[in-house]
Amino acid sequence: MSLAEGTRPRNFPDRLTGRGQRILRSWELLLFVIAVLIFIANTQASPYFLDPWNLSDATFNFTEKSMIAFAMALLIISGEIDLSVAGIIALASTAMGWALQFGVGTPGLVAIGLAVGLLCGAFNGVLVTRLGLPSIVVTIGTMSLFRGISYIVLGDQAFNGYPDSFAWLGRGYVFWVITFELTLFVVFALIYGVVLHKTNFGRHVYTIGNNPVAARFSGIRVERVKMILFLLTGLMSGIAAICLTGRLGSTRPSIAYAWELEVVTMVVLGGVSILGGAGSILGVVIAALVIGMVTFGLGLLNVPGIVMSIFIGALLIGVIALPRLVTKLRRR
Amino acid sequence: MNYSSETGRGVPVLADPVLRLSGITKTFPGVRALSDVELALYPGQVTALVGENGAGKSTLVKILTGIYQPDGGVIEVDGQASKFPTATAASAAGVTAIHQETVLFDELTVAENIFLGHAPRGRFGLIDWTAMNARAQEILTRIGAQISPKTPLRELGIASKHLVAIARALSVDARVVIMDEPTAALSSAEIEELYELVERLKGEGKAILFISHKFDEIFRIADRYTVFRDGEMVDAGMIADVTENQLVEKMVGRAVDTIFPQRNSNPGEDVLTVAGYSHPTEFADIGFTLRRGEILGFYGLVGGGRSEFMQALFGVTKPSKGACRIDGKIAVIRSPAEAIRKGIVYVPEDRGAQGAVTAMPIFQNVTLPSLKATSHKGFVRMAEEFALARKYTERLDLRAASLDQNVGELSGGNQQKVVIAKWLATQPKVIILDEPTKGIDVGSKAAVHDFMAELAAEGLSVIMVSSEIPEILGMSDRVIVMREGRIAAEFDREGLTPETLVRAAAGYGGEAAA
Amino acid sequence: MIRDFIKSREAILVGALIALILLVEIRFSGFASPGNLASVFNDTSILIILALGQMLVILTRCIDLSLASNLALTGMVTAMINAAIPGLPVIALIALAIGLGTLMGMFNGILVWKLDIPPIVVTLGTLTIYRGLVFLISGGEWVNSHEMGEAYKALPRLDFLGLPVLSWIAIAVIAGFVILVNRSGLGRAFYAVGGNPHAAVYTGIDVGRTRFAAFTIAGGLAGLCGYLWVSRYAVAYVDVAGGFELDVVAACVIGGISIAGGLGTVTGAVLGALFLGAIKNALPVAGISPFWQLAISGAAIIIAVAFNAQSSRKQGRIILKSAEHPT
Amino acid sequence: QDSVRIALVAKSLGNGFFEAAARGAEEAAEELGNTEIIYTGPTSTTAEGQIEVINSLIAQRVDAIAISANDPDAVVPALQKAMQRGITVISWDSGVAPEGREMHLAPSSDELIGRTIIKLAADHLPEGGEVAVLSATSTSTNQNTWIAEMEKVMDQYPDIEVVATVYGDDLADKSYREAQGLMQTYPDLDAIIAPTSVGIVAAAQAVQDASKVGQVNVTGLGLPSEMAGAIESGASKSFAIWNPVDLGYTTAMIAHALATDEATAEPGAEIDTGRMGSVTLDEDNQAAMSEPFTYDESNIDEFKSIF
Ligand SMILES: Nc1ncnc2c1ncn2[C@@H]1O[C@H](COP(=O)(O)OP(=O)(O)OP(=O)(O)O)[C@@H](O)[C@H]1O
Ligand SMILES: Nc1ncnc2c1ncn2[C@@H]1O[C@H](COP(=O)(O)OP(=O)(O)OP(=O)(O)O)[C@@H](O)[C@H]1O
Ligand SMILES: [Mg+2]
Ligand SMILES: [Mg+2]
Repeated sequence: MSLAEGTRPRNFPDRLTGRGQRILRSWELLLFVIAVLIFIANTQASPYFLDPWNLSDATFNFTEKSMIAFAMALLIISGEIDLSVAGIIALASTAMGWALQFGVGTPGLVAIGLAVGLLCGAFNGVLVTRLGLPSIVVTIGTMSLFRGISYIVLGDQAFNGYPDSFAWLGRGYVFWVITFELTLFVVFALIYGVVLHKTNFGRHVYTIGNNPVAARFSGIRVERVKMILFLLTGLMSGIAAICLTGRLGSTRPSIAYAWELEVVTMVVLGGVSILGGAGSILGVVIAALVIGMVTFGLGLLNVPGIVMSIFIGALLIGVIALPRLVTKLRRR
Repeated sequence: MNYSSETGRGVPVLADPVLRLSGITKTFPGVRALSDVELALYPGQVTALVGENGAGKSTLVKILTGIYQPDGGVIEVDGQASKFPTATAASAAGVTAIHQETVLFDELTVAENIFLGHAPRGRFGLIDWTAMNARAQEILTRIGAQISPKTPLRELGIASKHLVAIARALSVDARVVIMDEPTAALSSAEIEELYELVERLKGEGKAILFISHKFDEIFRIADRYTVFRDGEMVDAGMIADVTENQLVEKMVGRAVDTIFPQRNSNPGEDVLTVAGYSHPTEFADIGFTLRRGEILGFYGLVGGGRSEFMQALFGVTKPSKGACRIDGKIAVIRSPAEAIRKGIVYVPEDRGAQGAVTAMPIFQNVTLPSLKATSHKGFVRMAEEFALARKYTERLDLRAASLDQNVGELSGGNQQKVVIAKWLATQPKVIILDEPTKGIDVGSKAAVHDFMAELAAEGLSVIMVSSEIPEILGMSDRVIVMREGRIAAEFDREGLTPETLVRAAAGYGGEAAA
Repeated sequence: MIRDFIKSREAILVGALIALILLVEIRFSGFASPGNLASVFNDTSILIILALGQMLVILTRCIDLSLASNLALTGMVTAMINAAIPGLPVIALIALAIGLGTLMGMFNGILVWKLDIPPIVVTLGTLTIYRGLVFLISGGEWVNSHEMGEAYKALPRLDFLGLPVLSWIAIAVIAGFVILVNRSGLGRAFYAVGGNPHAAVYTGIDVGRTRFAAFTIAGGLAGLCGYLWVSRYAVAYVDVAGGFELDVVAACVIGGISIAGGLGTVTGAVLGALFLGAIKNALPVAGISPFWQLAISGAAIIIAVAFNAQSSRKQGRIILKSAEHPT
Repeated sequence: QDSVRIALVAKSLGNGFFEAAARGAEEAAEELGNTEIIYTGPTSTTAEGQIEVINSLIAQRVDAIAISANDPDAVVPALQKAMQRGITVISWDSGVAPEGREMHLAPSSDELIGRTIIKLAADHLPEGGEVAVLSATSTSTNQNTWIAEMEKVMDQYPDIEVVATVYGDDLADKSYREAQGLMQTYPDLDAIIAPTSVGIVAAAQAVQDASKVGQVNVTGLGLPSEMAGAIESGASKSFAIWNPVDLGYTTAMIAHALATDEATAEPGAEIDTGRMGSVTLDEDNQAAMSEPFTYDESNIDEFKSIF
């Protein structure tokens, strides 16, 4: 290194900031503080809030949506989006209900739910990765298409009469007040957290979200990773369809109506950048809890759902606007 | 502080400066890009602005054109303090620029690209398309560009796009014309046209600020110079009073060996053999062999298809025909991942888009293609990543605040080092460097050259794509010249002259050498 | 010129539209009659106006999901004011609707501009907020036909030269857009900002301000549509135009407005809206089960986007000179 | 003693019909004294939304839940949980499967409604003619039952032909378009029967806009406040509805009686319903209120400001 001799190589550390400082500046902390504040406000506002059974019931407000949100978080971090998740639920549920007519049992129904989820995910994935179409538009289309097929099959009818063992998947308790769905929520939170933050695959997801071209030039199979993410999102929608169908005990084409926007809201509130490249599963978990607590807490006060949604809309904008506003004002 | 009296040294001061800057300061979060900078531009004179990468040259251009606002300092136009809150304000004050990045719109026509923001207006203040096309044609003819104003920009090649950018700069009636590395994307013939244009503008009494890393052109067209180092103005004067070496020394703050590293090349066995590589539209019938420890130069005019071929070799695009052998074994490369596995890596030309992931930290950029090595059963191991990143960035003498700093916060030269470190960490057999020193200052450039020599000495085979003749001549063991997607000639280094190269690149009997 | 047009995606859309109309005509004669086509146009007017607003927003690489909620809120406000103060002239109510819609658009725009929040996040938030406000101000109550003034309800239906005023408003908006988009500095700025936001700054275009303008115009148009919708259907309630935001985006996509920004035409947006409108009107007429409608429009979107992507796919640069130019 | 809290759960908030029912329930609460009505419901007509609402009502330990269900089966588990925790659960308007409630109060019997809607159309078509049905959402149970009941009595009207059944999804614009489509497809159409309060208003508007007042008579089930305009213009000659105020009133009365154990829900039981008299449960624990009431020019002004 003959030329570098003139100047001394500068020494620099691995990291400038310690772990403590990184946590202090994190989005997750802000969100966590909000969650705690909402928790306290809820306990003050209603005497019924701090009851294990009530809290357990309240988890249904977010468990199914958040399972999809985990996969959606990865998808959004990679720079894509899937607005068809609620459509997939409708189609998967319809397929299960249809199979039920032929006496298929619980394991078969579950397999069908998962398979339809995967197939729908694959359909989106192929359109996006093979044909290179923008995912937001493709999935606006498949959102109508998937639910539309449900309508064609079901029309004004409903499928019901699911066996108890199947219903348990949506209503059952594993231990005390801990529902099966809540258990799934925790398990998936851990799995997705590890996958995103601790594996090479997760690193690839971040890289693709930040710069897909450089990712490709670095030997990452961008299309394959995105395909996997669409498949995962489809699969999670299938799982959500199984839980929701089990919980409702019936299938109608309008099932899970408008959930796609709620799932995206949850992901974005969790600090995942809608532009891709940034976000964490912890954030999504806290966001799920925040949304669950807000809806349940306001529900206890009999606030109409549409007013709750104002609250959540304002929370979404507020939580994202606040840090930016502060930096802006501080810079003045 | 009076600029002209300080640096006058017997130079006749012709007229008052059109534009004078004093005390200009600009900081970005964590970076002081400019501090207390002085500059004066005189009518009918070309002032060259030189400095290493990240010295703050482009930042100054952006301040002069209203894109950035300075934190402090005064801009005087004709002795009047002025402010440029927007690009429109700057052009209204008669300051126009050809920016370093091409800042054009693919979906709009050439004419509109030239006139966007100041289109001719007709009745009711509505845009007059007829007048716009006519005036665009006029300007294009004036700069000798054979482009129809109605063509959508996306249909043009990179050099023509650059001509459109130049036409745009000339479409406002300016008194100050700034050119930030205007020749970087042009072929030699077009560069000649540009020089003529500069002469004409001088004759019209315009003040010109010319930024370049190429000293031959600075000494050819500039009247004055100003040197920036680390955001400060360190010197200014008349070109006639300095030598190239003096200028370089002022820039870097030390003497720099601009001679290429001395190498004893004794290439070993064949590492890579390419035969009959073809593509439907980009290149045809490319074949050569690369030996161990060899540096193979690829020369050609910009747009000659070298990058396209290299990317096909690296698996980014698919060739329609052709085969390659690595270490004698047939190798099928369908994706970059496969290429990396087989020991071929590619340092792309477009650092920002293809090389670095600017929003991610240095260490993660470096380990990106080597994750298999630093991880355990698919799970990342941060400590090993830091160790690997440290090893290779230290070797390249990277300058950064920390290893978890985002790559986007680094200067161009240091970003290039991160990209090279990333590829070296995979311990490749063949490294393809596509314009490795494009837009890099002399200091970093020499470091990259030394490093290349070192790698070759260690037994790595290097393919170097470059459009700079000195670099090609100084570094290569052998040179392949590509033209219009085909191999036009192959030369040994011995006795190779610039003339031969240029002739081969332009086609025998074609335009004369620059 | 003519040859260019034949190859353009607008021509293909026109072809698809004509094919659709003829197809329905075969099953049900009368669908293609001028009178009926005029009524399809009239029916689609609101979608056209909204799609044009959305087009501007999408051109600047943004998206506005709150248009339908904006429409519902302005519609409800004008209906409630009309019911409360019957004497207020309709023109004042229209001005109010446009003003209110503009304000809501400005709110979206200011968040995008000044705080740099991604537009999809902003409008996902305001989508629920604006809709929630409709509930809050109305308390969930409807405003019914008989509570509205005659003049209020009559305007969009008034016949003028054989077409209802509603259609004429749509035509006026289309004409205005042709001029705005092709002949004004602001109009070209929308393309510049979406085509290359980075370069737009160098051209003296303020990216944030241009986006703000797009949101503002779209909001104003949504406000206008709020009045038109409520007076046309003579009823105002919370769920007015629920889910319509996605129809509007779909119309733009079918019309070839690139979601990546900077690419699209007024003709495209209008044709996209007409195509969706024609499908919606044709299905009940052609006797196709209403349960098929959702799937058909979904499939139409996918086909349209696949098609647009195909036709706008970058032709590779051609470096190789073919055999006729040997060296 | 704590007040009796009765939750009145609507299919969705923001629907005039349910608002009117809530007023009736409030009236009952006032009469009963020491009773609180919680009027609530989801934002859109989905089962998931109603389950969330039911869960929060269970958590508040209300005394009774009276629900008009979006899905007769899906809400059953949640309602069963409510019953397990000692909450009285009844359904009204749109029913819940028997295992999910103690009793159901139908606004009128399905049979009566089915007969009424065709009779409304037939009364103005002495010569016979073509009629079409504009239904609400394709998934709402009661609509389909009524249409089925109507078809059962069609043989009494040999000259009348039902040419089509279309769905307006309870959206004003879609219903409007469907009505338009009907008039185009069947130029000789004489009447549109819309057994939904949203559809009937939209259909009347469509008829008016198509200048077919007098040719096409819009009838079905609607609210006087919403239909006053259509009666005035002549687009609708008459329509029917049970009185939602009375329905809400009766629901609250029954819920109160069951919650305070003044009555039990079992087949044959007779439950006192204040000013409405009493209802008797059939073998499915169902009770029906009266025949729908018909509104026309003669009485619309009297009712349009009430509900
Ligand atoms: N937008 C920005 N944000 C943060 N830092 C910036 C920004 N733009 C430039 N810088 C920093 O300011 C310094 C000066 O950059 P500038 O682009 O002016 O250099 P330059 O002299 O033009 O270099 P080159 O020769 O590579 O073009 C560099 O350290 C660069 O990293
Ligand atoms: N019309 C164009 N539009 C956009 N980019 C272009 C265009 N023409 C060339 N480029 C880009 O310019 C670069 C050079 O093109 P190419 O690879 O064909 O030639 P080359 O011989 O490698 O030239 P270079 O000296 O730039 O490496 C490539 O990265 C290519 O993508
Ligand atoms: Mg620069
Ligand atoms: Mg190249």
